[in-house]
Amino acid sequence: ETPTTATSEGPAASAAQNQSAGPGCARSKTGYPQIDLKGAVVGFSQSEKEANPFRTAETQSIRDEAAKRGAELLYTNAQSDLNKQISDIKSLIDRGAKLLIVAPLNSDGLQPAFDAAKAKQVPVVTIDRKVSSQPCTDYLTFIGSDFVEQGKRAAQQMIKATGGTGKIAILLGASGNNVTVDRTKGFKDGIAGTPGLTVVAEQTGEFDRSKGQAVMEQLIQSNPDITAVYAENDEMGVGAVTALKAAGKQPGKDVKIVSVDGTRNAVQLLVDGSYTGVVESNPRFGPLAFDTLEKFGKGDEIPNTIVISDDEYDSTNAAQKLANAY
Amino acid sequence: MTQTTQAPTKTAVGSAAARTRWLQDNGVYVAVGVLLLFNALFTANFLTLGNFTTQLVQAAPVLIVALGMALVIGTEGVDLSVGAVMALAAAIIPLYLGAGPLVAITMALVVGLLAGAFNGFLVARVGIQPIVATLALLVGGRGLALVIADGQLVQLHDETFLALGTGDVAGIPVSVLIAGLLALVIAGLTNRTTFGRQLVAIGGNRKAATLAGLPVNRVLIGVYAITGVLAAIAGVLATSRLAASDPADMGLLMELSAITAVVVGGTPLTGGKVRVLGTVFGVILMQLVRATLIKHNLPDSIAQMIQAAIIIAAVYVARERR
Amino acid sequence: MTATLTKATPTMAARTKVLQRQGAAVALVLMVAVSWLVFPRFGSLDNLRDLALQGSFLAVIAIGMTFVIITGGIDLSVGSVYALGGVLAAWGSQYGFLVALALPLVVCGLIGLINGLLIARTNMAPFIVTLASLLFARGLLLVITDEGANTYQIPADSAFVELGRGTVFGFGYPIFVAAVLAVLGGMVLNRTNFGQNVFATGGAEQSAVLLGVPVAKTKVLVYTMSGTLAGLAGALTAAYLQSGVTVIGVGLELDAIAVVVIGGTLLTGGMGTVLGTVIGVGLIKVIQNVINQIGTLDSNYQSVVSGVFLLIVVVLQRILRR
Amino acid sequence: MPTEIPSSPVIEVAGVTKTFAGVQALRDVDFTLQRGEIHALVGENGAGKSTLIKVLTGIHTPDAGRITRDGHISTIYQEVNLVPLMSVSANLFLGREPRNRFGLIDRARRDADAAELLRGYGITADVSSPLGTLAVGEQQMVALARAVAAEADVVIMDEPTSSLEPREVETLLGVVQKLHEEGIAIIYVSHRMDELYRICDTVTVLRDGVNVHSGPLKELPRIELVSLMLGRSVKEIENHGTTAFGEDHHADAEPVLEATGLTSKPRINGVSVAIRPGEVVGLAGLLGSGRTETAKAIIGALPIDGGTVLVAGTPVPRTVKAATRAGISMLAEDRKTEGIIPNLSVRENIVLAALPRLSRFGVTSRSKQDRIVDTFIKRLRIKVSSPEQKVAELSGGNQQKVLLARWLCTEPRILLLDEPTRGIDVGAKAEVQALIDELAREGLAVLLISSELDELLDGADRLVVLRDGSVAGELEGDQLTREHVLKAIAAEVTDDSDHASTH
Ligand SMILES: Nc1ncnc2c1ncn2[C@@H]1O[C@H](COP(=O)(O)OP(=O)(O)OP(=O)(O)O)[C@@H](O)[C@H]1O
Ligand SMILES: Nc1ncnc2c1ncn2[C@@H]1O[C@H](COP(=O)(O)OP(=O)(O)OP(=O)(O)O)[C@@H](O)[C@H]1O
Ligand SMILES: [Mg+2]
Ligand SMILES: [Mg+2]
Repeated sequence: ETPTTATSEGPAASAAQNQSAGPGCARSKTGYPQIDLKGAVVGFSQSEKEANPFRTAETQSIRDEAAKRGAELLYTNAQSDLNKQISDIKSLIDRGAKLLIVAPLNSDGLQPAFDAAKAKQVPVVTIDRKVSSQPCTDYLTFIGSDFVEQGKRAAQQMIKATGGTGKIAILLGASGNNVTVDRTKGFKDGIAGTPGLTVVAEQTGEFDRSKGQAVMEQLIQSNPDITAVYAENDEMGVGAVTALKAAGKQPGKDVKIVSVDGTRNAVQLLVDGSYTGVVESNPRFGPLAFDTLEKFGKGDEIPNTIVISDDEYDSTNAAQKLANAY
Repeated sequence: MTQTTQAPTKTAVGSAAARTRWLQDNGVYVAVGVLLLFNALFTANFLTLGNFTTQLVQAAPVLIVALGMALVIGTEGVDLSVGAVMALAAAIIPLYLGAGPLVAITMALVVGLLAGAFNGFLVARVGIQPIVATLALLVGGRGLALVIADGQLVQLHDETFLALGTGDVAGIPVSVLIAGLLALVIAGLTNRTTFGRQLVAIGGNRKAATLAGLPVNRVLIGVYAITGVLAAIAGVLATSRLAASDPADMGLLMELSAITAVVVGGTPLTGGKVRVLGTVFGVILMQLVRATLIKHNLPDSIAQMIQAAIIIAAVYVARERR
Repeated sequence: MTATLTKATPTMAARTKVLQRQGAAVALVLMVAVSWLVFPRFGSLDNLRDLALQGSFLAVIAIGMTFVIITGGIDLSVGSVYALGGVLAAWGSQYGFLVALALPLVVCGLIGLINGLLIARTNMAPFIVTLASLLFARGLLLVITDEGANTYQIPADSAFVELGRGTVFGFGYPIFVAAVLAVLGGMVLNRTNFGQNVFATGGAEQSAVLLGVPVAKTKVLVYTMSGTLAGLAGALTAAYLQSGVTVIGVGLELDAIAVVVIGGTLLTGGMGTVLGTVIGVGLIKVIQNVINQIGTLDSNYQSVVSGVFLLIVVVLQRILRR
Repeated sequence: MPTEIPSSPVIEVAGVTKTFAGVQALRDVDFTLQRGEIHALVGENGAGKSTLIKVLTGIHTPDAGRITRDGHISTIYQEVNLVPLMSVSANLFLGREPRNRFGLIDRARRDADAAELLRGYGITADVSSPLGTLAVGEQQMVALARAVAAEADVVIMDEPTSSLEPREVETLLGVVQKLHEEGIAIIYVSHRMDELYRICDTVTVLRDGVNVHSGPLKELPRIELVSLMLGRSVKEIENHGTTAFGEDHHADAEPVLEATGLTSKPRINGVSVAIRPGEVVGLAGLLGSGRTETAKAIIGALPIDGGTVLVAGTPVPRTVKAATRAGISMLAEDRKTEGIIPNLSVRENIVLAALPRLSRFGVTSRSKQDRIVDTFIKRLRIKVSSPEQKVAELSGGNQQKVLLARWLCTEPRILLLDEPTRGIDVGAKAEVQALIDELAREGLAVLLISSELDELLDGADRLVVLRDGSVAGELEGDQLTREHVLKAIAAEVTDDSDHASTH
């Protein structure tokens, strides 16, 4: 509801909207103590290494916001190990964190950590990935993108760019990952009403640029008639561009490429004309997360789900929005 | 408690033995042949020059790493750190690319050499078992690469450097050419030089090799150093092909791909034997398997299970009989 | 004079031997003591409980791995099998406690059995066989979960959850399961004929055959055991997490191997202890915990620190052993 | 149980044939072992003795033929086949450990039983320490104790004495006698004629995988037995003595090797040996007296606490590589773990140490290798199907010859031979001995370690006797007699008696 202005990263697109229809979560309902953000110890549990732009921007946003609001930030990184994330969260509580922000490694499996937080009356805001536990009881709320929606928006871009006909190759994310599942579902639902678009291949590129490139190289050989690529993250999309160029195709023209994330590399390609569209997955959770914790502290009702607004880049706006990309 | 053993008839045993022996030595070539035939028949657009080039280009970095791995395995060792060394090489490139591609590549190779020599030192001089010695670098090496690169993927724009990944000489991609040359060099090294023969002797019986006055430590350190350099070369080539330095993902799980290719190619993990041509075909076989699975658009689950089955089948045929 | 001398020597030798064997234990005690002093929160009961719980899952797997490694083998499949076990348990929990527990044990045991049969009966290298089953188990897991799209939840009120979440004095049940298995494992290894066969198989396989040791049977058994224990660890984890998470266990095999080796078990086989493995688990978990206690460490440095630490431990151990 | 000879066979073999990759190891062999007899199995290296035994025990499946076994067989294989990393007692009782009432292994009792059992074989080592810390000979005794304790109906011994000292040989022969009295049948493989004639009733001679003779042993003159084994006429053989060594050598005045005060606690303590060119110095001593360690210390394979090694007056750095370069070569005692590279071919095993010399700029020359290898295969009469055959496929004796060839082609100045004729057949042994002789005459300095006293007495110009890791005496000229040596070796035992000590 409250559009936040300017994060350290420049003009932010992080407007939030309340999506949950049901009753929200107020402090009175949980009986948690009131905590003043200024000087409070806030724990942040990051799920994986900051080795990709999304994670880097996410962590930076949280750090910046904590500094801005005078909170003391404790930070852990689970290094992609679910069990480690659980002990990370427990140790954050143990080290005196009174408020928690968690970027879950996975939608499932964090229950023991939430239980520990509950026992110590520590509110938990989860960001970027929705968990399967109960909001308000197990955790306070979820702030993040709607991955299915991202897939749908990618589909719309695709329909627009191809004019509704074409053969699509999907570069899937890592197997077993909810993000992969949702972005695939959204995209397929999105193109369902467009009979001219058919998916001729879907293969995993594991969210990795070089794997995306390798898979694309194979697919373009066996299906030279591919006219569109949907990559479930920018890295694979960028890999696909390299592969297509090597195969003598003109990405962005002969073969339309749409992906999700909004990294600088992908948007730059869009500016250069070798890309078709990028649906943003906004990593700048800091302001929203701290706002939410502050409101909760004040006793306001917090919605169960807060959807961060994702921007969209296409050939018309890429150049002017390039600075927004991360 | 009287037992009587009656032997089987002899003639059947003899010819069957000869057949399995032949298969054991040539299984990997047969498998590559079979897979090529399958694809020629059932895969669309398989028999094109472009497709074969793609397969070779993709296989080149794996082959380069596998060549080193074959040497290490020949000494009864193993090098789990090759993927991390590739990542280190990738992280080094952008740091020095400003000074020209040659400097950057040299620095990457030097880092590979140092990493390899360090592994060799741990194995030869300190006496730590290869798996553990190189595991330390597997764990720490990629972290170090990320520290060097500040965790960032860096887009590369140096045309000369990128030509390594995209250029060709007389129609043959540069990386394939380099991989081919290195295969020849390693084959010569193992079969024709003192170093190569000493290497397999050490793998066959280290104690005896020591007592025979062989320079065991020198050879071991040399082998790991060569492997480090080869991994760095692979890292450089893969980086230039990707047009980006990506230490987070560069060479991830490369150690397992390389070991699989080497073993599928008929080099036993027990050491004392190195098959270079077999390794080349082992790499090609695994590449073709991957390509086939992707081209037929099989889901990841089935693809993984089929890969498992093919690895088992190939190694089963090539296994040493007791 | 001579008598006293000959008497004195063995006890002194015995004393140094104890120190050598317990190198990892000494390191653990030192590590714990220092952490306690430097990080006041390290010693908190909550932290210790969590440490033990986190260690217990790894310990269950590592106990099986200890047996495998003592026979001179290796089991790379445990990470995938562990994940598969968790998914099977979660799926099975809808049919009650017994199914939830038995299903992963049986299926994962079967995968171990197949590993064992392939290794024992066909003379294929354990490394490659279990590498294939690493792929296979992951593939199977993806099939069951519809390419990972389905995560099976365990109802919070099911008895099975209690297995993972229940506590005695705040210490989770899995800790007791691991402890019992460790004691049993130690007993089996040292005090049963099977245990002796495990040592003999790894110590000198050819000789073991000539000594009448059922080498093949022993191998089949240890891999079956390893698979079953990995499945059990997966089931415990699922009970603890209340769901069959698909993304766990990647690279866990390397952790398991590392702790076994840190615990003093020879990778070449023939020597090792379950106690050592448990101590190895303790060391790894304490290191992880300490890295967390430091708190400000950049995530990339964390792997560097882990790698360096692993190195220090194995080098120290090696030096002590001399 | 008194010895009566019932005539029912315990083992009967008919028409057994066994072929390994091109080598026919056994050809249509018939063999019968009667209850209670001691049956000698003899033949040249590679004649098929070990193969026949492995066929009997079921390790190898024959290609053709029928085997009938009646009763439990217990075997001591040619190479020590125990588990070095396991404790002595665990090795002894592997598979039949004493249990406590919970069915768990009773370790205390196992150790006690083991110590008790081994005392009977003259071994007092700590039974809870790893077997690998024992000397080869002691390990052989453990293997013997294990085999005997297994309560078998048949005990097979494949060259059990090849690494034993006279004193242990006596112990072993005593054990054999005891088993015989208990009515247990024994197959006894050995290249040592004395032992065979002392204990065996019957003999089977294998030559090139064929049974060329089976019958009572006592009636068969020694020379005829040898002629059967070698397939040469009696006359040809009569020209040889017990050993093939010639007369004394003419050694130069200045020693080429001077090892002084070699100390490596606790195995050897201040051992000094000097050898002149053209001289053969023997190293005598009991099992575990430190002879192997002395040789290893000289070549730099054993870390030492003190002492120096000079070659022609120049100190040699303490690595095997440096020693090899200085002209020292050592034929290791344990050919299986310290000698052969099993995966490599005969050719590669032979040229291994000389590779740098046979290469240019690190690139090997195949033709040079082939020439050398051919020479040595002929000169040492190594029985191979081709130089490219895997060395692991050779018989024990032939492997030994391959190793000798490896050292000879490095053209050493000093040759350390640790049990060079161990496990070598009569024919080959004579050849090796003649070879040592010839090498010495060519000016080589040889250090000869042997557990066969005759070999030492005949072959060496001078004997250094070790006891408990120290030099107990040196014998030369007239003193080179059996009595003198035994006295020097066994001084410990005879000190209390009224025998005079050697010097
Ligand atoms: N596993 C094997 N593979 C190939 N050839 C073998 C194998 N084992 C034995 N041989 C061959 O069979 C023949 C008989 O060998 P065997 O070991 O039985 O000889 P032996 O009579 O015991 O000799 P020695 O007195 O030297 O021990 C030899 O030519 C040997 O090379
Ligand atoms: N690896 C080892 N560890 C501990 N003790 C050993 C080891 N090897 C040998 N010994 C001991 O050292 C002593 C000397 O052994 P060594 O092998 O030198 O005897 P030797 O005179 O060469 O006898 P032989 O060669 O006839 O067996 C023995 O008491 C033996 O038990
Ligand atoms: Mg033999
Ligand atoms: Mg000796």
